[in-house]
Amino acid sequence: MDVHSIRKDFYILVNSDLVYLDNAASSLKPKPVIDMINFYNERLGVNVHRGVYRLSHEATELYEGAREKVAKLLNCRFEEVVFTRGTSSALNLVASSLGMQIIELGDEIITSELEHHSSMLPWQNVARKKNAKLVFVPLDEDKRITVENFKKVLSDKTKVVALNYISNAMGYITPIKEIIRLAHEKGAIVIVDSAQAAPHMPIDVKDLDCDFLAFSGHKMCGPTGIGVLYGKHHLLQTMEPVEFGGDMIDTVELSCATFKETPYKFETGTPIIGGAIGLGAAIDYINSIGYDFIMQQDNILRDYMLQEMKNINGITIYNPKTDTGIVSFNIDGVHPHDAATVFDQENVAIRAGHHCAQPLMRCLNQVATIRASTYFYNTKEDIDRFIQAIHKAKAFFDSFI
Amino acid sequence: MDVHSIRKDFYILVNSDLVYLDNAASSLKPKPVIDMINFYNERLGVNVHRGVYRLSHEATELYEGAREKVAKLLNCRFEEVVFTRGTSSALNLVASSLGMQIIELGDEIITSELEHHSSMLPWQNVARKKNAKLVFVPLDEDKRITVENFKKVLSDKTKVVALNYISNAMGYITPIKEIIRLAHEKGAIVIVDSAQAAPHMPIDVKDLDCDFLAFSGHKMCGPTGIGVLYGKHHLLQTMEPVEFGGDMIDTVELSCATFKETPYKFETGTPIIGGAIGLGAAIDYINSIGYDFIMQQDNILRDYMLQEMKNINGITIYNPKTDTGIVSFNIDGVHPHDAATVFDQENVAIRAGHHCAQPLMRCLNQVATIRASTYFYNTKEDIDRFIQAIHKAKAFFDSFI
Amino acid sequence: MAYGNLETLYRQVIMDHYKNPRNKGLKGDESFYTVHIKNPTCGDDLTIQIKVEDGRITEIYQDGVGCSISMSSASVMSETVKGMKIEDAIKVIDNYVHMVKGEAFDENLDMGDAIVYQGVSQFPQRFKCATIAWNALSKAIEKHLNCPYHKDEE
Amino acid sequence: MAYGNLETLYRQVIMDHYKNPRNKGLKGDESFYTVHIKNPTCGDDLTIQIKVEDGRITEIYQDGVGCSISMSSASVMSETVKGMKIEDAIKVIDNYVHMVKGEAFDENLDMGDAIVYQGVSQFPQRFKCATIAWNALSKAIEKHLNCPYHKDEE
Ligand SMILES: Cc1ncc(COP(=O)(O)O)c(C=O)c1O
Ligand SMILES: Cc1ncc(COP(=O)(O)O)c(C=O)c1O
Repeated sequence: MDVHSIRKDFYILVNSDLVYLDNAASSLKPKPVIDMINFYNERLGVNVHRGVYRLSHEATELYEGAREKVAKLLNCRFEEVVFTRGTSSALNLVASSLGMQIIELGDEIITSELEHHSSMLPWQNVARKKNAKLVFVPLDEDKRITVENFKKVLSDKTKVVALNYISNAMGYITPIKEIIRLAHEKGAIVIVDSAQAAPHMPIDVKDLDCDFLAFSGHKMCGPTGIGVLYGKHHLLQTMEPVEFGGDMIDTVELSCATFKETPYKFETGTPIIGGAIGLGAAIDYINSIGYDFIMQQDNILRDYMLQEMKNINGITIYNPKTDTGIVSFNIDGVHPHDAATVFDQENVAIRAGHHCAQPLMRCLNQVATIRASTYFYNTKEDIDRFIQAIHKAKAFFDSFI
Repeated sequence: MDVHSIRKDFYILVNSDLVYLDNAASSLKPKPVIDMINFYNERLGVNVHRGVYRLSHEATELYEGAREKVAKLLNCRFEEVVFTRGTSSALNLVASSLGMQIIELGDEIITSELEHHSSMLPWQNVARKKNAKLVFVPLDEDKRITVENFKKVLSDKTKVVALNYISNAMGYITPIKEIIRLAHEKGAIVIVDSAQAAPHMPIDVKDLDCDFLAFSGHKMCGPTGIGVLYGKHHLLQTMEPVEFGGDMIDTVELSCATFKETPYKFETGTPIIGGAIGLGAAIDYINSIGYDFIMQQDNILRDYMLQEMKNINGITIYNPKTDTGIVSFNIDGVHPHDAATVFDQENVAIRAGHHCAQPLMRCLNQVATIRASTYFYNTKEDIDRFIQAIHKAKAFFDSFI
Repeated sequence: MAYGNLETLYRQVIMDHYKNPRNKGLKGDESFYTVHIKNPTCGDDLTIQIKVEDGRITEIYQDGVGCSISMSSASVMSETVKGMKIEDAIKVIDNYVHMVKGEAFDENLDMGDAIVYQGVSQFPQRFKCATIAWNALSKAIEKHLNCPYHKDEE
Repeated sequence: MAYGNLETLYRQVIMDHYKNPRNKGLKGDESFYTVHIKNPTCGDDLTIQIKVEDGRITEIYQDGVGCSISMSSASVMSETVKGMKIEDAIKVIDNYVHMVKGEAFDENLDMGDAIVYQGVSQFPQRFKCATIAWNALSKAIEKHLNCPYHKDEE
């Protein structure tokens, strides 16, 4: 694999001077994925499942073929793949269906202050409605989730564990497999927010033995508006649908209705056809790159970035031990939004904000941080330009002192 | 406007022999819409709202610009437009948020047997959970919703009215404005399923005075996976979010959170960016065609189709008084799925099935019907081919007697 | 447009079975394994019942509503497997599914009239119609194998 | 990459106000109209208070956290409108918003130091930062107009 030939698949990387380091927010989309979305919109463009004509049949084959690709990617069954609007939607589905069914007064739900709001808030809502208790894994001094600390909060009351696989703000990999094993000893259900993991590392749900897992297309070379909820078949089977209507029913009487089997009972209305087909193409693309290469690139760029950043005085790195290409920092005395404008002037796209992780920001005593996040198409030259931009920002704001 | 030049915008209409008469399921997508989706995916491809860099700002402008276009289309305020996955999702949002908040034991919810499952089932669920009563407007002898029959079921107990604007199975236009006026006299909330109306006629929510209204992009030249919920501002303001997480919060504490203003509190997680931008382009496209032309085409084709069909013996038309280009029928003695295969052989795309309207099928004493539905790019030649296909199907199956 | 295709799908024998279904009507007898199966998308709805004695399907009944392909194939299926040993029926099901999918199949295996469904392979949209009865049979056999001495609860 | 742009955004006077904010700190006095405003996306959080006497803003205070553009503009805004008649303040708000949007505005209208925010028009991503304080002022004036004799409840 050669980064420079990979970069040719991305219009912006070829035709502009941009250094794109906001990959944890969304990745760029390569040509084969765009072409496939085009193919559906232009050559098919029709609805699925119910059409007897050929175009509809072809669209259905592509749509369900995308589900097959997801199943292969995760090592699960076809029927265990539910298409959703994205990670947030998938995580909410579990909370509002299973959560509202099983959580009772006094139960405990374990989550963490390292979570993305979309991993934690659906359960905060369930806890509030059911008078259950939201329990937070104490973070270690690096703000990391550890097995030891997880053990401190795990109890016989634990019904649900909702944690991230990779933190979008700190880039840590959660020791999720061991956590799942321990949680299962207590009979708890574990939901893994894999929005950041799916784009960056292989996931085997059978090996992890997680009960649910969610990710989004747009962070892994796919389109916006599509995501996946994986759920163990027997759990999905017991769950009530959360949306009712077309395409998910079996028989509709005036006063009651019966529903299709999973996954269809969770996919109400016309499916996200173009989105799912685009995600299928993204999975093919990522497989063609290979997770080995992706992880290797993340590591090389992370090491280089940290090494260069450590040579700069007057910046604070919040996660110097990051496991991935995600680095959070601030320039001392400069508000991250002011810094971000300098980065933009330098044509370096980073993110300044709370990264949908306000509780973590509070732990860090910051309103916001600057986050740079790499993907396989980034290069050391990108990091050089990023480092230069830090210097420029420092110099620029120092001039006002 | 000239149909033949319009048809050039649709790849399939130019490059194949297909007669596409399944428009009520999904419309085809024209080049300007495909180009715009491409533009976002290829030239921008990044996340919105939180990025300080230029690409993100541009994507945000396009995304919010699409909301502005919807607001203009419906004659409502910017903040009254919520983007959803589609009509089904939008209608479910109202039911599970507002419905679960306001419906109480003994309340009545009016709907009809003419509804698409997505209009009726969300309320069937609310009624079941809240021990409220689902009440059905009696259909007249044509299976139509009339103001007179609506009055028969409207009462002081009516809290919600959920009806379609145009029936997807029968093509009738509901006298919704008068129904809304009457419902409001009783203080009821009216939700209008406009999945079939938005593609075919201008909608003015101020003039209708409806409380909520929903439609999908994919039936009006836009992509799949995007739709709109319009809601009156003061109602949206009182509604609880149904999904919790990123992008919709104001402040997140460990035990509670506050949410953004509408519409953002209903758009959890990374938005459907490409979808909304595509819908924006679809609205521009439809405006360039003009609803006058669209309605004129629907009428011409409907009249021609019905006239030709009436000359065929041995078919039953279920909605000879259809108001739009939607015609439902069966060939006597031939199961609609068998007929559909002949249509497919003739390269005429129609739909055979229950059209997500099982209660209506029961009223018609049919398991399924064949539905042909036109859009502005269809021609009289399309209808001729369709009529030919009916003849072929009849002749083919007659040969077995 | 060539009609050859359509005629390979709708063979006379298929339409015969559609109009005059064999083994139609259900029994109240508890010694039958009963399977009810539906295709919610197209409305096909079929029930089949088998009686198994000494490892053979000695009786079989079917009833339902649906298109000519699904209803005729229920009739054809019932004739084909009636009297067959369970293991042979399993082989026929397997062979039939390969055939209608357009995959390689054993042309020498005797499937009776079921062979006329070969044309379905050119109509993938009708695959589900042609297999609903055979799926039901498969499930009924599964019921039998899981619980050879049961009295069916349905 | 030319730095001209950045320097039109971050003028010395802006950074001065950022480092030495004027009229900072809130009053417990009930005769003030108080407005608290936030930008949840970027975390800016600002409260302003005005006292209106005889149709004039006689006192104004502000406090909050945020970037240099939002915090400095709160300070500049407070200096600009202090002592102004309500109707003049409304004109300045309007003119200022046009200016930072890059639209036509009245260059002759006296806006004090607020004129230095003209550079924001080239940074649409920072538009919200530059207007948060002025929006808050606008809301405070609205409160006053809706209820000229009120004691603020906040
Ligand atoms: C009248 C009507 N309501 C609701 C829907 C559901 O729309 P969607 O499938 O896009 O959610 C449809 C179309 O399927 C429809 O025709
Ligand atoms: C860790 C994590 N969880 C959840 C999400 C939410 O994903 P989405 O915005 O695609 O719904 C994100 C990204 O925004 C994330 O990084």
